[in-house]
Amino acid sequence: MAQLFRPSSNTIAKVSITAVVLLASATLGVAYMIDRGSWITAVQSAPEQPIAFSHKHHVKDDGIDCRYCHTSVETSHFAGIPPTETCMSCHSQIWNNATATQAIRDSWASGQSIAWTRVHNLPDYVYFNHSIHVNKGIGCSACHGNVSEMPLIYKVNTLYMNWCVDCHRNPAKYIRPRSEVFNVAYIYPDNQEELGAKLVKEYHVQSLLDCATCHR
Amino acid sequence: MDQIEKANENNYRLPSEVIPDPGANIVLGRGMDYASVTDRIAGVVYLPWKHSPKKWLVGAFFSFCFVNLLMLAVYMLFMNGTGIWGLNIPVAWGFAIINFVWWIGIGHAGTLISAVLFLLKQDWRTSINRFSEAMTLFAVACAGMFPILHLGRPWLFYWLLPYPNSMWLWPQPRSPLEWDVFAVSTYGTVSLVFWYVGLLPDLASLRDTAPSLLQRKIYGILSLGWRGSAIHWHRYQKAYLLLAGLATPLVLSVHTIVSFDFAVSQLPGWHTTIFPPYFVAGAVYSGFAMVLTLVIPLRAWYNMRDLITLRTIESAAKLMLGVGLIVAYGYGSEAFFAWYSGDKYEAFMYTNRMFGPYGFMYWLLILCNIAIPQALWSQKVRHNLALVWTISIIVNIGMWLERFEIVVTSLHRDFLPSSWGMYIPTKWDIATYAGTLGFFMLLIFLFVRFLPSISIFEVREQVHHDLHAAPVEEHV
Amino acid sequence: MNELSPSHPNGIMNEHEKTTTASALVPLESLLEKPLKKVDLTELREKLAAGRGPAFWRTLEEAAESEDLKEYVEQEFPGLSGQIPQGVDRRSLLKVMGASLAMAGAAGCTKLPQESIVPYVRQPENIIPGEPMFYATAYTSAGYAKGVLVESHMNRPTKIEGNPDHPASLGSTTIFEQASLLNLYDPDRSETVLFRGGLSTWGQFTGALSLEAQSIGSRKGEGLAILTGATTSPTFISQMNTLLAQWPSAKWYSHEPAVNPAVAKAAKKIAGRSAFVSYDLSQADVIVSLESDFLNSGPASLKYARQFAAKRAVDNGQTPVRYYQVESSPSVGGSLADHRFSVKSSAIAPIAYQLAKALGVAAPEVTGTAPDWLSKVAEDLSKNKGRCVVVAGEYQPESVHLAAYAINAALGNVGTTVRLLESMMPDTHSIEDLTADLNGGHVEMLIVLESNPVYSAPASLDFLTAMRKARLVVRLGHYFDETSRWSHWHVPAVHYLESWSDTRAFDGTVTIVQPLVEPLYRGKSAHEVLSTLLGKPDATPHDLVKAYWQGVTPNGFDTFWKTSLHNGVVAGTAAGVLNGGEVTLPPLTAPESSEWEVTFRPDPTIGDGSFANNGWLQELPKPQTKTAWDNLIFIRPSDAEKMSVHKGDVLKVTVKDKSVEGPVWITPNQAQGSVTVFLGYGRTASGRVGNRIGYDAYAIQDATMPFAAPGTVSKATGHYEIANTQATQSMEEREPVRAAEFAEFKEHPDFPTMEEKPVPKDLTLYPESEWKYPDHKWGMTIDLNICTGCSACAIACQAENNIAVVGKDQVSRGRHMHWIRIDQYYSGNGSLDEPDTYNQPVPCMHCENAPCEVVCPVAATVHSKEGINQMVYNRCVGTRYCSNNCPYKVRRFNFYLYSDWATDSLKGMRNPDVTVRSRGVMEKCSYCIQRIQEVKIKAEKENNRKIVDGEILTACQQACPTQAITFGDLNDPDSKVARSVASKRNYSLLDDLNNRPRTTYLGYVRNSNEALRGQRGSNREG
Amino acid sequence: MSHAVSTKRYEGLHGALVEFQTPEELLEACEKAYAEGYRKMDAYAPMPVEGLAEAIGFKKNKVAMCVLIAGCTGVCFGLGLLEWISQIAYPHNVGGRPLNSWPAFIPITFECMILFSALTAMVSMLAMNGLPRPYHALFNVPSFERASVDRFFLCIESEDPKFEPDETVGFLKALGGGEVNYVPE
Repeated sequence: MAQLFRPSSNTIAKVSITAVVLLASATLGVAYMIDRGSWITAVQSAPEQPIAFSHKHHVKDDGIDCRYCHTSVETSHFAGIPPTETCMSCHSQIWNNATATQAIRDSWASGQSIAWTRVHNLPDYVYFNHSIHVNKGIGCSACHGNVSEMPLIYKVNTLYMNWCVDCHRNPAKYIRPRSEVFNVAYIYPDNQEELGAKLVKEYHVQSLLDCATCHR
Repeated sequence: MDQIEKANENNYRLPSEVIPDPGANIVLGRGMDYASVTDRIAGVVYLPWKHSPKKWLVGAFFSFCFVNLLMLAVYMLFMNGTGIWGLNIPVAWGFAIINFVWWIGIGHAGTLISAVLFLLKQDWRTSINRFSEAMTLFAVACAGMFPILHLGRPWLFYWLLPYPNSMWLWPQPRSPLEWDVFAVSTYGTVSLVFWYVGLLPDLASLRDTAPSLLQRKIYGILSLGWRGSAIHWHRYQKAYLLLAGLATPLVLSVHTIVSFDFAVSQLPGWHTTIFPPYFVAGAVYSGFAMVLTLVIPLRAWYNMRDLITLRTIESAAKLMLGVGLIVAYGYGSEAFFAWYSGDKYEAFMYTNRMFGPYGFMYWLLILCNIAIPQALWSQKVRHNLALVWTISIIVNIGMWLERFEIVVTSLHRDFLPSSWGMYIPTKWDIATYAGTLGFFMLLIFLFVRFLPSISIFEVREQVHHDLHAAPVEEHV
Repeated sequence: MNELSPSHPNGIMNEHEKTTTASALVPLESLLEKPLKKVDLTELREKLAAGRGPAFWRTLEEAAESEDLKEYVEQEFPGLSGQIPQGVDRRSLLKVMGASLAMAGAAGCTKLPQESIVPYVRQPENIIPGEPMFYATAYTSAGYAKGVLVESHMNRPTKIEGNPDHPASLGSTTIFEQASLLNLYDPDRSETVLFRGGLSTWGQFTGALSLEAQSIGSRKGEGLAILTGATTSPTFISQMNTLLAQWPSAKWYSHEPAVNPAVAKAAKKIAGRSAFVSYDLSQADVIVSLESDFLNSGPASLKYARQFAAKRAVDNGQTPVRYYQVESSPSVGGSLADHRFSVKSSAIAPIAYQLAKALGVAAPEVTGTAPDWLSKVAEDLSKNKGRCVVVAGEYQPESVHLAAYAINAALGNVGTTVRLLESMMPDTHSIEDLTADLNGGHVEMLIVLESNPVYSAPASLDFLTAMRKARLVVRLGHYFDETSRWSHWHVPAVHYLESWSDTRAFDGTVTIVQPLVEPLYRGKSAHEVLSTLLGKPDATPHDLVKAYWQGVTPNGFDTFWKTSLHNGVVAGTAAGVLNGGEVTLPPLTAPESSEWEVTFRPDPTIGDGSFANNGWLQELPKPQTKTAWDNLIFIRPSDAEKMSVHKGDVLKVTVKDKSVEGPVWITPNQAQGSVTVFLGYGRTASGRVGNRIGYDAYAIQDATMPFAAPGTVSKATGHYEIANTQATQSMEEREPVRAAEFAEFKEHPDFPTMEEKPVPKDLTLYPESEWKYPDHKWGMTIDLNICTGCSACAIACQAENNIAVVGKDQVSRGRHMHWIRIDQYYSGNGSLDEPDTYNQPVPCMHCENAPCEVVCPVAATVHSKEGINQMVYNRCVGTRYCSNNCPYKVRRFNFYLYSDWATDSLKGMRNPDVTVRSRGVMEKCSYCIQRIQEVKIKAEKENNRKIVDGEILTACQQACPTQAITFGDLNDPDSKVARSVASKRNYSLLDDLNNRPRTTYLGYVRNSNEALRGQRGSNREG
Repeated sequence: MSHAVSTKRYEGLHGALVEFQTPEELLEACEKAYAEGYRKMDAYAPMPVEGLAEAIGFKKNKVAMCVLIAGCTGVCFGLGLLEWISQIAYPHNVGGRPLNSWPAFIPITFECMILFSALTAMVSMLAMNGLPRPYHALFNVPSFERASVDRFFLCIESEDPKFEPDETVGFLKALGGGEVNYVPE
């Protein structure tokens, strides 16, 4: 017989063509989602830490201010990680023989620093300066989320460029009174729009979108 | 059924006796009918390995070796960086860009022959358009490699494409390189479409005449079930005409844009308004040269002298001569304006091009692209295929030299004498270039082996046309 | 993105080694891959494993395991102790290292690897994590100090700047202060105490030395010889004095290969005691330099440069200083001379005498006629009595120095432009004496402190043979170098940023040298070696220095100490002014006539060889030649023609019976019949960078005539590839540099732009640019009139911006990476032999219509709203189109992975505020954007206050000795830069391209002498 | 069209097929058939034959219109993309050029136009021809293989209201072509 293909092949042919098109777009879509997904961005996932330090406990229950530990956040690009000394200032008195705080005492005794796992990490060609943001009314929680609800610390934002740029384009959306900067439970008021605009003017906040603002 | 068996018994082979060339005044040899045309052209594809010409095997093998060289060169490049090439500051572009422009240029003849000559109803194109379209595709494939290879960080090439990304950054559409991205990809796609649409009816012929069931199935799938319905033909021809109409401005735009890579810059020797036309002419020039370089041996190997006749080759040669003159005019005006502009940088650039460290290449270029091709004025030369072939090779070399002159001599001595330098290609520059030549040839060899290298249905039209042209008693 | 991983250099460099011949041509980065010097490596590994070996990244706590160090830390480093905790330190390294991961991040779908972050255990009081701190200290060369401020990130010195309060710095630096930073981190530095080449410890050494000390003591120091470099350290000198007092028959020798003892001798003759002749150019209207490169070399060069620049200013309407330079070989500063007369070095003494005579100074007869220009110069001098100065050359004999002083005295310059300062340089025996004593068998034990005589002593002394006659040789050295290899004991020396000491400037001003970092390789200082010898092996430099100064200022010591450390100068230590006595000029012995004279000079970039292992200086194009990685032999063009030699041909230079071969460089302004050879190269044990490159000029140096000797020159076989960064030094009618006579300038102050047709600004499809720069508008001007071409800016830039060293092979391929290059042009009608020299620093022009930006397909280089042409490395894909379209060719491309990601020590050195570039990206001058941003943030935090003019200094501007570079905000009409742009001399390079550069130039104004115009050495363009 | 399957009047019968040697004969036959009143029919040739489609009553060819529309879309897409990128998505000061550097946007806009049109030309042509269609009743006729080589066919389909097996075959035979076959489904 001269027929090379079965009648069904007509459908198969047309279907397969559409399939190829759909498949291609699907793959792209999936790739995109993986790229933005938490596996890559590490958002919402709290890594192992040498000590099960709870921000929730220390911030919410004990009401310790951010700056007690992150001393240089107002003065330096680097917020500062508390030296063992800082921990010892309390934990030499309280919980001073709890197993949870053993690692601190070891560090204090041996002089070996505690190696925390970085949670908020930027690529090294990005030059982020904590002090200027804090001074211009960008609160800790704007980027780090409400740490007073985090037993173990995790990222709530991707810290991707588009996320940074979003605020740099329109700071009014995220700015708050300087007095509220260290209030991690801060909730933006309903009149954020006008309040924001007002603060932006008051604090002389510029919308800096030049590459060199962050890349040097 | 019986058809298939018959096909299997009859082991295809090329006509044993050498078929003479019917001469320079007719497009198609005598005594052809619809069936024989199909047999002759499809026969090449059905040729069993044992009968395929030794030359093909040898050629394909060597091309394959060069492809491996290409892979080695690219490996070295990706492992170490563009430093393995002779590049430097000031000469930050070298072989990669030269080859890119050269290959793109070669591609152009294909589109030109199939599209422009189609619109101009040049019947002699019938026998070479399919082939030159394939050439276009493969040349563009080679060209397309270089813009990516020459990047400092090739793995980031996709940043040149506009896609939503986590940086909210987009390509910079003022850059001619960005224009290239669109021009070259469009050119590649459209050439492919044009080529495939042209192939469709022939694939159907192969489906119906191929000796083995497997071949029939494969060609069957590729031919999408084409069955030659009158209505289909009607739409087909409209689409083909439109494609031709689109490909023509496209081919002009592509090399115009390639020339913008240079013309848009400030560099003396690049910043020239003559570039677009002069680049297009150059492209066509090298394209025709390449067509001849390939077709002349091919018709001999596959004994197709009566399908690709001297008429075709001569016309191509004439066209080459004509375009060559436009190119010569380009050189002339370049030199003239360098002097007439009164711009000291321009003037210096051209003197340096002629008498500087790379001067010898300039004169070699004049020899290859202007002096020697003038021989084509003589019909004797045009009818001497050996000579035509040699000249076509020389023109190819000449056009490569032209790109070298434009890229390197302009860069190596620009505005401030303090930053002048020299460019000396390294072995890896050369390896990469040779590699793409091999890649190109390999694709050509595979093409002639597996697809009809002459458009069968158009030849049928030609046969039909001839039958009517010819006096009655001569046929039947 | 493993293609960015540090493993790459290997691959690349192997490729290089294939393509290059001598291993000397292999780049620094690759050399660093190779194993360490030939100590017993397995043994070293064991020690490292045992934690006793040098551990660069250790915490102090770890380090304190070793007893001596614990003590050291607890007592001597109250301020510093605990300041180098593992983590923070490593983090600041990661900032650099991470750039690779960074680049990876840029690629989009890549997961950032997990880093750890490690805090202090005890955070020091004075430190704000992440913020740099500045410490004042001093860099000493040939015994004289230049005060510096050192920027320190997390206790890593990352940048050296001049100390504005220091008399010998005034805030500027030379290339050497800048580059001394790299020496600190040099992975080739010696790391352990060695005894007979085997590993040993400081403890064992002190033990052995104390034993020796006893026997020496018993002989009142008989047979003890101590060789040092020149030093003015009060503490050290007092230590030596105690030692010499204790052991009268011990002897102190000193050796400075590139210092001419005649200078001090002459000064002593004049003053009757050791003195220093210093000049006050701020009062000089005419300067005659008898082969002195006072603008660029010597302990006071920075002060002179500053004063000279002020006198040469023309925009303020004053008549600029006139500067005559008489020299045998083109000096760096000489390029600014209004008249440059090239004569053989030995011919200068007679000229000096003739000049003296012409000015009525009693001088013995000299044979030969005075050159025709002499009378005119004399005339000019006598017209400016008391407002002129004759400067004697560093390498000229006593007679010239005496003559110069006599002339100055006769012209009444002493007291105005010339001052005799009391010198604190101690009297010591010379290297010749030492050789004699060694050969005489009078030396039993030789202690060599830092000096490297086996390499740098004149060959005629054959010092090595002599040294091997000593029973015991002890060496304190930074490297396991030529001398150490022949010593019994080798002790690693500390870098000046690692230990306590003190030192004096040329004018006697003292600076306390304070350390910024723990000794990276557990080095020891000369103070410690001496005190060990004196029976106090545990005394630390901090002890000794502090003790000495406590002795000097018993009361109010603490405040004294604090202020001295803070200011970097000790108040009231400047030397007193002396009165010179009557000078009688000795008769000249006529120089033995020979066709050729060979002059010896320290290499312009690596000095006497002590910097041979410094990649930055090796790669810095040398001011006169724009060549790197080699020393050359200078010859006058016409001489070269006579000998038919061309650039790079090998020349054989012979002095007495010794000869050396090296590549020739055809050098305009080199004197007829004179060749210059350069010291410092041809090292065999300097380290992996400096070994086996160039030729060793010491090998033909004769102790009796070390800096100019009659010799023979012949063409040898072979040609040599020289890495040259500027192929042609002719301007090709393009006038990148625009010059005029002062007279012309007065008529047409706008001479640079006078002939230029105004550029039509409206030849565009686009409307007039919609881009305005309201808040800031950064700009830079460079005053070509005072640029000596010293290249301090280039090195400063390299240090500030983490610019990679690429090695000779890459340089010769045209791939050097300097962000600011100093172009040098020769011009002057006709004369190939004696053209004028012009220097033109070329950084990025930051064009407002930047041609580079338009052609970038990924917007990796775009304009900031302050008008800076930003280069975003992490966005760059490396098409290199921007470079092609840059008419100034100021962009640099990472053709390979040039930055060293592998070597730990180098990571410590990097500026954490500047991204370290990876393979395949473009880079270029950023106007030091990191500095701009820091200041802007600071100002914003201080309630958005205005940024003060001069608050932001670019690295090049800060280093520039003559302050030729000005940077600032063009929107502020009173800013220095705005005024400089307003100057009529201001012009922009390639203005007709309408790129509208933000970096512009000020034209060159020459104040040449009417009477001499058109004469030899003074040809001018119209 | 032939494959637009509607009410089947003869199960298992696609139509009747007649074979010719030359295009001229086919063309003549088609005209006759059309004159005879047949409408649902198609002619098959190994190469385009002028006037054949018209002969069997084919009128409107929509390919050109599709391509025109696609071309315009291409222009809008291209220019729109560029203007959006450089004015809205991330405005940069690029070498002092205005955000709307329209002259620089022309090349890409043009290329987009070509790309869109060319793809549409192919796709619309295939789609309207109902391709791909690897199986077709006609292939059941062995001799139809030569339709892509050197034979010319006319097929009157069973769906044609005027189709009566014997009559139609008779009519076809009368056309004086080669053999006449039924075309089984």
